[in-house]
Amino acid sequence: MRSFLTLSAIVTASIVVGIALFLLYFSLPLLEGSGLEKTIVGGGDGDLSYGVLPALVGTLWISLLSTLFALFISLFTSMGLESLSGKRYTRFVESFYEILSSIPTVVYAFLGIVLLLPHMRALFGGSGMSILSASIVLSLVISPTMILYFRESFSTVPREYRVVVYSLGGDEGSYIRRVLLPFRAKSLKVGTIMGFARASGDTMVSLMLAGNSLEIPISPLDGARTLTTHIALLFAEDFDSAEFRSIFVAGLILMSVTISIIVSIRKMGAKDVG
Amino acid sequence: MSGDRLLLHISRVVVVAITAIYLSILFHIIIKGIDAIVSLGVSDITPAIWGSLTLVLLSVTMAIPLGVSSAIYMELYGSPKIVEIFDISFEILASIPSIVIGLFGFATLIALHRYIPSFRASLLLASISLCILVLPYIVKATRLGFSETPSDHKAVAYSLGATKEDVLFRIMLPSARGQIKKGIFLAIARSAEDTAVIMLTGAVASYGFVDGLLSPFEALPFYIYYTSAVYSDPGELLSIYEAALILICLSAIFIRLSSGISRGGAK
Amino acid sequence: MIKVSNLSYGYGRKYLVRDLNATFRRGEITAITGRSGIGKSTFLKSINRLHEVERSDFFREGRIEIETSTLSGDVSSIEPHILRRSVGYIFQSPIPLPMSVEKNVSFAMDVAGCTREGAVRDALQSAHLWAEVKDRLDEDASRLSLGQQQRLAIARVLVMESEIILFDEPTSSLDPNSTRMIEELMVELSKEKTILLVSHDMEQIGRVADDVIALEEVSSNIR
Amino acid sequence: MKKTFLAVFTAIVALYGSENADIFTKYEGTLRIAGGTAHIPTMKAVAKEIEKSNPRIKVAIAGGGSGVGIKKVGEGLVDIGNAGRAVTDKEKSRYGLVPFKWAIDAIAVAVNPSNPVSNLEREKVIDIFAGRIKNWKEVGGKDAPIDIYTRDSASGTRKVFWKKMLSKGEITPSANFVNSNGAMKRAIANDPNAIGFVSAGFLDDSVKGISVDGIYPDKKHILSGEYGCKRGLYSITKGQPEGLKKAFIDYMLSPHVQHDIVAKKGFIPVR
Repeated sequence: MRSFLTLSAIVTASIVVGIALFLLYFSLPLLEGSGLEKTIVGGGDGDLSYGVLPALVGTLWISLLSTLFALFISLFTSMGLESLSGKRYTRFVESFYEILSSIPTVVYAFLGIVLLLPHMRALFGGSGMSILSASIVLSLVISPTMILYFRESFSTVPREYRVVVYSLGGDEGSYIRRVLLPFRAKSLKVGTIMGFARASGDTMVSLMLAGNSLEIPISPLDGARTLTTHIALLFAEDFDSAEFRSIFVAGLILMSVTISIIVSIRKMGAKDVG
Repeated sequence: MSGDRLLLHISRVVVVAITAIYLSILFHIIIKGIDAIVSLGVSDITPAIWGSLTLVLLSVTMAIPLGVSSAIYMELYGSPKIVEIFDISFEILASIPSIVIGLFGFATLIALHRYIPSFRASLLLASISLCILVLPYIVKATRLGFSETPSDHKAVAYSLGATKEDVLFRIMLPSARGQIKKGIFLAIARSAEDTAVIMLTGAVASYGFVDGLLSPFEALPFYIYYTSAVYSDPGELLSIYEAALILICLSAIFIRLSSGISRGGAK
Repeated sequence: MIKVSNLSYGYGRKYLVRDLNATFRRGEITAITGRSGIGKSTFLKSINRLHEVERSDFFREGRIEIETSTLSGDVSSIEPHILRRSVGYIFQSPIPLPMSVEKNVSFAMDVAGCTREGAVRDALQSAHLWAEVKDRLDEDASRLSLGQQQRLAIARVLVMESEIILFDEPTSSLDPNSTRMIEELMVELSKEKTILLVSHDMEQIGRVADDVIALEEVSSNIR
Repeated sequence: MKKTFLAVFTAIVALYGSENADIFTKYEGTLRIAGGTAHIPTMKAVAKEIEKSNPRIKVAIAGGGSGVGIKKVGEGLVDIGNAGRAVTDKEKSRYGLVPFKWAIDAIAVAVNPSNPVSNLEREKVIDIFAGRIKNWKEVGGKDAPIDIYTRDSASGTRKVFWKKMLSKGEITPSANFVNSNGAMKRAIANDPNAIGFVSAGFLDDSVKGISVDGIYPDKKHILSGEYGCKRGLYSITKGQPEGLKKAFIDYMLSPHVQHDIVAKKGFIPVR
């Protein structure tokens, strides 16, 4: 019994290490010597050259932009819900956001193709596939979870605070702005970082909506590929090629991002990441 | 004061606007999806439905014993240092992008295939990879359940001559049942919706019904991804809505179940 | 029998009690008194080593030796779960385990791996509870009344047939009627067993105890 | 020439005594196919016939691109790899690959049907894909920016197009990437300002093929050699095929499949 427990614990806990080692093993040949530069900026001898730099920039663009949108949406939404709290429908609204958070990413991405892209095309011309399109859809993907997280952290604020604010002549707006938000600033930060983590790790939305182009994007209307879509597009490549190996470098970067996010959240003292 | 009021008004407007956007998205899918079910029937996507169900069943069945016993190990034998290391590694595992886990599965495939030629991208490989994806949810839920066990109950059990193992299996495990169930439902919802993992480990666009662990398979999320890139007629487009509606229902039911238990079950 | 010699204990770097010497004999009820917070419960828990699962900063000096028909020696030399099977413990509040009445009573046998025919019935009868619960054995134990729950807790201990039972303010949460029943039970049990009773209630001590030990304030309490 | 064709027909017909999928009755199991995406519609139709005549056979078809097909069949990850380009000698010798060509296909420059442009000089095509011509009005269309669609490096379609149409000229990295012929067709059908390249078999009323230097990629111009951007569609096995694999390859080359499926899907049969 004990040996079975020990075995399964070791197996499960070492998966992370296993993943890291695999990624390192496959990407090491590329990181040595002059390979490093080629891996990052590209410049192979083939007709297409693959650096991970465009993908890295693309990931930054899309995850930052979508986190920004999502922060706007979820901050105002959870404040709005807070000001309506106590009313009968807030419970209903919350289970509504819970259901939204369960909608598969690939479904959001598909809806982006049929509902958003035609409008983007009409507005900005071009294919409609861009950092902006992906970010808009991605922000809708991550907002419900952020809203639920913010709501939960708001719900543990002592009720007396509101009474005191009202007794001093304040109203709901002043309570939210002057007490609630400063009091829960840390949760807001943690929730936003978690949103960013989800955005940077998402594959399907960028794959289906960002255009996957190889150029380093300069404007949000440019197409882009992310580290995740770089993997999705090239995993079936020739196993010995530099392009194929570069996806492991992409994986390695993604994993480092994950680890640093976890470390920073841990440092902030909030243990709950989900 | 007026700044405070303005903030309040803006946030109420945002609530209404965002809720309206989400509602219209949801209605769009529901209406088109029902239209699809009525006009197409489900025969085209039946293999994908069965594929998804099998996949979820397999991966969660693998994840439950592994996850629960890891949590038990941490509770029973783990020194504080070990527990902390395990905690961090599960936290990282829970946040790794799913495509990286898919890549891990794919790399394992390449490495293993040299030695075991019959091991190829398949239902088995995809289930194992998805199991890795959902394992942290099970571990986390089980540990939460353990930590919520009333300490009185543990003290009584000890006073009656129970060993650490007795207390765990007779008191803590039964009391963690609610949380474990919640974790399982969450794992089901997660493994049903994930596309990135199965895309690298064995999902194909057309295969037919699942017929073996070592065979490729169809699955709903991959069907949605693949078909939305290549559909060539309105019927095919409509079938995507059908798959999406079914997938949403599946995820929503299990997410609801998982949070329902946590609300009702926490004594 | 329990023999305590030069016993000192406390938490962290602070003594609660120093140099306690006492002997508790079979057939007697010894009451332990003292102001609250002085470590009466801790004293009981140090006998069956229950403090070890609750706090890790507990320390003890001196000896606590027990002698029963099955065990003898210093408590620190005995496996904790074996020790606890010989030393019954009744908590302040009944704390029914989240299982049926029957399972509660048989719990100690189940974990010890020795189930005896009729043991549950015998224990419930000795605890004067059988008549009230014989038709409710499958019900969840938390549905019994508080007084019944405390007698259940006693039955739960009796099933171990331990010769020592420690009562930690067993009636503090009960009504007078239930209190009276528990007191009668204690007296009855004391014929066969060594019983220690932590209590604040001087009247109760007068009613049941054969001997009293008052724990005293320690003068220099830093280790 | 015609006589040789006829001789082959009769030989095959005589060999199997049948033109349909009955030959599969003695086999069972799974046939895994991956690679070239131009092959997929034909393969799917063939698979449907086989599975209908013998439910014990299952055919799994995946895309990925020609490079993937060659690599996967070489590594033994699939039974048959598809490629929309010739297998190089290096690839052949490394894995012992045996390619079977079962159709000839042109790669067409494709635009949205609403686009008035229907002919481009080859130089203009090269300039458009390189990103030097950015607006449709520069080549006689409406005033709208050109949206370029391309494929990833595993694509045989891209490789052939790049060599034979673009003379190895650059494709701008700002182009959108799609990962199959099917996805290329869908993308162009959705985007009125799109230009891309697609297997001629995929042209229909949702995507418009255009003439290059006045030559349209139809059967006549492909066979005569006037339209130069063409390639074979191959199915590849590791070593000489046997059993179910052989039956499948033979079936692909049978007159029934060649005429009733390959030709109907818009490709030029080889037999």
